[in-house]
Amino acid sequence: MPTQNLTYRKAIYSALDKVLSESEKTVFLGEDITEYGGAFGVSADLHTRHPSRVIATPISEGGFMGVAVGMAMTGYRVVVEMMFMDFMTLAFDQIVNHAVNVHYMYGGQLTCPVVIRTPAGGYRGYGPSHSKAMENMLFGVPGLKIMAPSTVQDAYGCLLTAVADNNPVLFVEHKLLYSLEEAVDLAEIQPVPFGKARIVRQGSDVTVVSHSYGAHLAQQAVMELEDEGIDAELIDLRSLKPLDIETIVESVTKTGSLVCVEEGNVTGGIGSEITAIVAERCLEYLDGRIIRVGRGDTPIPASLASEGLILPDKDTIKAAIRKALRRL
Amino acid sequence: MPTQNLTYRKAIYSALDKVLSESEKTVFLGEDITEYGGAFGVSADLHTRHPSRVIATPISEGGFMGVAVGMAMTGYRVVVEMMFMDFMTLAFDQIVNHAVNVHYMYGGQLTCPVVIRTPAGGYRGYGPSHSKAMENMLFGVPGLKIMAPSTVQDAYGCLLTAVADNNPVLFVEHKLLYSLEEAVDLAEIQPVPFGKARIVRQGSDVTVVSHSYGAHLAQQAVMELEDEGIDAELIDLRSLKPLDIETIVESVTKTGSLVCVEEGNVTGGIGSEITAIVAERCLEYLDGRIIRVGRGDTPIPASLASEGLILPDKDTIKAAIRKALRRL
Amino acid sequence: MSDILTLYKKTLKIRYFEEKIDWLFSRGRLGGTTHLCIGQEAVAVGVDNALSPDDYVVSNHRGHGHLIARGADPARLFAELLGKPEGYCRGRGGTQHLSIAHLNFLGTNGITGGGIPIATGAGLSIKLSGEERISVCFFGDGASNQGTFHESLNMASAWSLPVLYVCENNVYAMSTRFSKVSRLTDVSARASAYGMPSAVVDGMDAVKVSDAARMLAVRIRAGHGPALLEAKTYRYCGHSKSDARAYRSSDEEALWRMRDPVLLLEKQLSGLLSASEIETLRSRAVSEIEDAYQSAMLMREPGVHDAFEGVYADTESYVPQGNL
Amino acid sequence: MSDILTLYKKTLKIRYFEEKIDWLFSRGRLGGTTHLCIGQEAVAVGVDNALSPDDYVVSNHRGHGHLIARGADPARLFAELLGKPEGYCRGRGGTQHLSIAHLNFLGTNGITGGGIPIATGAGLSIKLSGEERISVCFFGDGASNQGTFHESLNMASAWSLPVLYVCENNVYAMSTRFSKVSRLTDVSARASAYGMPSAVVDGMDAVKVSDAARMLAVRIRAGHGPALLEAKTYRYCGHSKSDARAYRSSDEEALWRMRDPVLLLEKQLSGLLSASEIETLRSRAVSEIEDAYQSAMLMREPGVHDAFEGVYADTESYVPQGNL
Ligand SMILES: Cc1ncc(C[n+]2csc(CCOP(=O)(O)OP(=O)(O)O)c2C)c(N)n1
Ligand SMILES: Cc1ncc(C[n+]2csc(CCOP(=O)(O)OP(=O)(O)O)c2C)c(N)n1
Ligand SMILES: [Mg+2]
Ligand SMILES: [Mg+2]
Repeated sequence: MPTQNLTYRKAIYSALDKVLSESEKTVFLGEDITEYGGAFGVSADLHTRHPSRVIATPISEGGFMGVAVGMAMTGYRVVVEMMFMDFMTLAFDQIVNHAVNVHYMYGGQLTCPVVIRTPAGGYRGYGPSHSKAMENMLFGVPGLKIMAPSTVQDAYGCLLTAVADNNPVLFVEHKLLYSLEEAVDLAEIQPVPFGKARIVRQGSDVTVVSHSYGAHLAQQAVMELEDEGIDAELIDLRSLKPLDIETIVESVTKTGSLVCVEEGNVTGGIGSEITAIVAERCLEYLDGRIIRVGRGDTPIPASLASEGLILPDKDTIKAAIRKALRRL
Repeated sequence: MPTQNLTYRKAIYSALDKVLSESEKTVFLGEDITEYGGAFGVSADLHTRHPSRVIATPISEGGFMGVAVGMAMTGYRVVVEMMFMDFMTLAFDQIVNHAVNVHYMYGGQLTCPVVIRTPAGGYRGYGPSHSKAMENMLFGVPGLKIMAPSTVQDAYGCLLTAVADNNPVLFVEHKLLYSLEEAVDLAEIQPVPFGKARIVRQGSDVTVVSHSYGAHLAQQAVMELEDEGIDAELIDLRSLKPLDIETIVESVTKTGSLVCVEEGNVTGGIGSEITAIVAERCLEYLDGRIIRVGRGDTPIPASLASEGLILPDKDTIKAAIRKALRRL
Repeated sequence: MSDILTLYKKTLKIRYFEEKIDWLFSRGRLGGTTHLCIGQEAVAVGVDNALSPDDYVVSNHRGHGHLIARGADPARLFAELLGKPEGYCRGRGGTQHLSIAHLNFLGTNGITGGGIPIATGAGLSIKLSGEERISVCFFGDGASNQGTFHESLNMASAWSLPVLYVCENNVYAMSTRFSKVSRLTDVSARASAYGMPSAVVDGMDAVKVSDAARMLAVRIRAGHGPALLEAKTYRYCGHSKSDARAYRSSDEEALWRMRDPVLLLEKQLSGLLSASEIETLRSRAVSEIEDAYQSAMLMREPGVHDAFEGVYADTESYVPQGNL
Repeated sequence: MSDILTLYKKTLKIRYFEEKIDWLFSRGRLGGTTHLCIGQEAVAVGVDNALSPDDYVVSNHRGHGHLIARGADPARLFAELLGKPEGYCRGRGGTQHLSIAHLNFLGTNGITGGGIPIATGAGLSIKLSGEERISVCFFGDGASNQGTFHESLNMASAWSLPVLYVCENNVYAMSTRFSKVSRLTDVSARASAYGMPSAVVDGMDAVKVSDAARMLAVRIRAGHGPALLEAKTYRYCGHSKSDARAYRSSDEEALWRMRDPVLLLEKQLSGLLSASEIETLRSRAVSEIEDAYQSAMLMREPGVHDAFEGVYADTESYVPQGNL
């Protein structure tokens, strides 16, 4: 395959097509993923290409998550699509009390290779039950891995890794990323290992850490701050769990200040964990400040105008970076 | 009522009895809370004292949480007992997408006064689905309040506050606290306000922050460290959300180091948030270190011996305090 | 007969409201998404006709019809959908999270099946308070596959709660034909698992829906416990704003459109109203909706306060953390 | 007849295993909790008798009988319950999270209703692979009120999966009489909501259970989709280690004990075995269990590795964070 312009949506489709083609023991479950092609158009014609293994479920998130766990315990590799991340709450028992425990609690006898793909995030006026970035809620759960790629290339490379893994993986997509386009050569893309962040921009003044759509906002902010003479290092985590602690610590050791950017809410966020790790490990190198940026601690309103005030944007990130550098 | 020896269990019972007696518009729902008296004996004879308003539900956590939301939206104040905190995952949709949003998303037209009481925690050999302290999973959720009292007095005072509040409140009890006894005079106990921590011990060397059963472990550790000449300040949060940031920040500003103790797992824990806040607000006062203590990042094994290794204890806390003070 | 006229007027109001929404979306003038109930109006107005103002109503994502039948002001609905502070929920709820407290309307609901236990809880409130009213719950065929459906109907029947469950079986949940995800084709068959009475009604015929709902509501009000009404109906448009309807045929669509609820009511009114009277009613409804929209457009846009205020009820001291 | 003898031997093994566990708990020698199946052994052994070794079994919190019927080694069960590394799950799962991969036993389950979708998933695996086996799911009357029951049985019937759902209706869920939380008294009545065949069987009679399970299993193996078997049974002991059984009468208990599964099997064997042969079998079973316990006691206690290792499968590089 030569280099082609590909969307994030199509990259995920392509990775799914590849893993479904490579093994008869891989299945894909979710609501409206056959004729409809998936709520965000990701699955497209996969069901005609892999007829018996692309299975449209009833609206029973808790139930089909459990079905996925049962299949994974009996030899299948399962990809589940949760139509909106918010709906995952209906499946939290099967995730938190079952899937993530399988390998450990059964003493290594069984594994649970399930990938939960789900579109997260807002900026679209969908309101409180359809807009949350909730990876923070599952961030602490032992036994789970989490990926949240921000580029087309990483979407493909991360999904290959996630499906190949023998553990439950939460795979966070973002509604606004689906139409993102990049020129890529799929044949050349390597699986992205867990726990390896990507340094988007090297810099020496301040470390900015983000993931998913937030990485794009952060990138805009960082680019614009070049004009103010701020030389930021931008890290796109890609893999949230395991977290690439080394890369973060190394960067903060160099820059002396940290801005964490995420779309989920600030309190109890991924940024809290990163801040805590940095505070524990490189307190002595901090000459600037640590600032977390994220959603204001409110539900997400349907009103696009109000939502825009509550979710982070380029400008809030820029302000946070200046604050971290005490340039206010 | 004079001073009497009362257990934590009985304090909660007494608070429930009081609120049920005070208003016909207060109800109590949960599994096996009538004849059985509740899995941990909290409800005892409440159902004979308030026959129609103490209601035993089928095993339908998601459903009866939704019933509670519906009752709360139609004029009742509802206390729900989730038999083990782990089972709350079955009700996460109703909590995260419904209960906590009611007031805000309906523009203030409706309120959702539901208290979710639940026994958390391990040290009992119950295994992975019956032992978790999971308050960290809901800690970031806007619209929710959280209390986790550690004393008999606070159990009573906090529950009165929780039930009086017009918002959903997660009320975390701990299995090991139920039999804790204190001499109290119920008539004298004031409601404990949200967002007000209790300073258990004043000290100048290091700040130790904890809640629920963890506060007892921390207290033991702190007392024993007196002999080593360590003068620790111990803060028992009681209210996790809102968090008493002022008390914490003030203490760390004084002591210059921080140890966060919780039973939930370290990654993505309450301690991460506290650490982050401290790192953001009082970096310049930190001369010691910040250390988080909590559950190892594994599921909780049934084996009592293994569980003991994974959950924090007095000694891990002592070690953490020494480490925070660089006395290793 | 005046009853039929009322049904007809409400049906028109819903139809034109939805058509306006459709138009606004097609012009990119609305954010978020929307689920139109065109084709299903008879269920909303028919059930409402069996209710008293005191009754609670819980709805789902496809709730504009339920709201308007209940008496919602289209101007404030438009305001809500436009995200304006003068909307019923200050623009925060939008189409899928829209309650109107003074009409006892406990919300549309963005979570499929999410409203079913809530309506059940309202039923328990009524029962404990010894009130006369009932609680009504609208949901779709797809929602009947959620665990909440089972848990709720079981509790309601075990506790004999005054709840009328109304399933609008419009054949599909998004693209999923009910018969593909259920062995039986009638949702009402599920009621028997709870020893609950049920009825199936032609959901295109407002009068029949009204009669069936009233029959069950009377039973419920008399203290005989919950009931399930299944209305066989059809949504004309796609599931939400983006749906090519590849999963169904235009023949099927045409067949249902022949039994259009508006046309059916007009037929039922034909002896009573002349064609020109009908025409007047129609154009009056159109302009009522248009006026409502125009007045909503004039309402103010949200400010910072509208976004951040009131996460918690009655708790002055709370200051939201975050960006601000 | 040899069949009955097998049933009998297994029943004894379960009975004495459970009695030993009861004794250990009463002496404070076991941590955690336990849910004894004394009184319900006939369901475990009867269903097992209809299965082939390839079939998958998913169980619930009251699973010792299911495990032993399936062929679990009592020594390794004791080890597991004692939290020892040589237990089936390294002592990590304990009584409520106990799987035995080589017996296709996919776990007891601490979450009421948690195993039902898992068994359904195993059924989907079988169907996709075109295998001959079936998936069997044990759960209680209480679990049938969980949403997972509804969602799972619906999927299984819509997809025609090879799953045998076995409800052990022992009248109570903890203290809650089924009739208090359900309008109908038979769980099997719920199968009709999914167009699923069902049967009710005397759950105290292992032979009858075996026959009923076999009948349904044959149907399932022939590709006719899932079925529900409801076994009416009774647990003699309290729900778990601490239960005063205030919610039921000793008369009721006595009535059920008169139909004890062990006694019933002995009656059925009376033409074949003498009283002393029965006695020998009994004492042999007792000592087998006692030996198993003693050998489990000799096994080593867990070390740090047993606690921390293997949170993730096949991921050498992972180091758990936390206390260590
Ligand atoms: C828990 C949950 N799962 C999935 C969705 C996405 N979704 C919204 S409406 C819908 C179909 C609902 O079908 P039905 O209940 O029949 O109502 P209809 O749309 O046909 O009126 C789906 C799948 C959702 N909103 N919530
Ligand atoms: C989700 C969940 N809710 C509640 C419990 C507590 N609990 C354990 S067993 C049980 C009763 C189960 O009843 P049933 O399914 O009839 O099985 P039985 O105990 O009668 O065998 C309850 C309530 C649990 N383990 N999981
Ligand atoms: Mg539908
Ligand atoms: Mg039972």
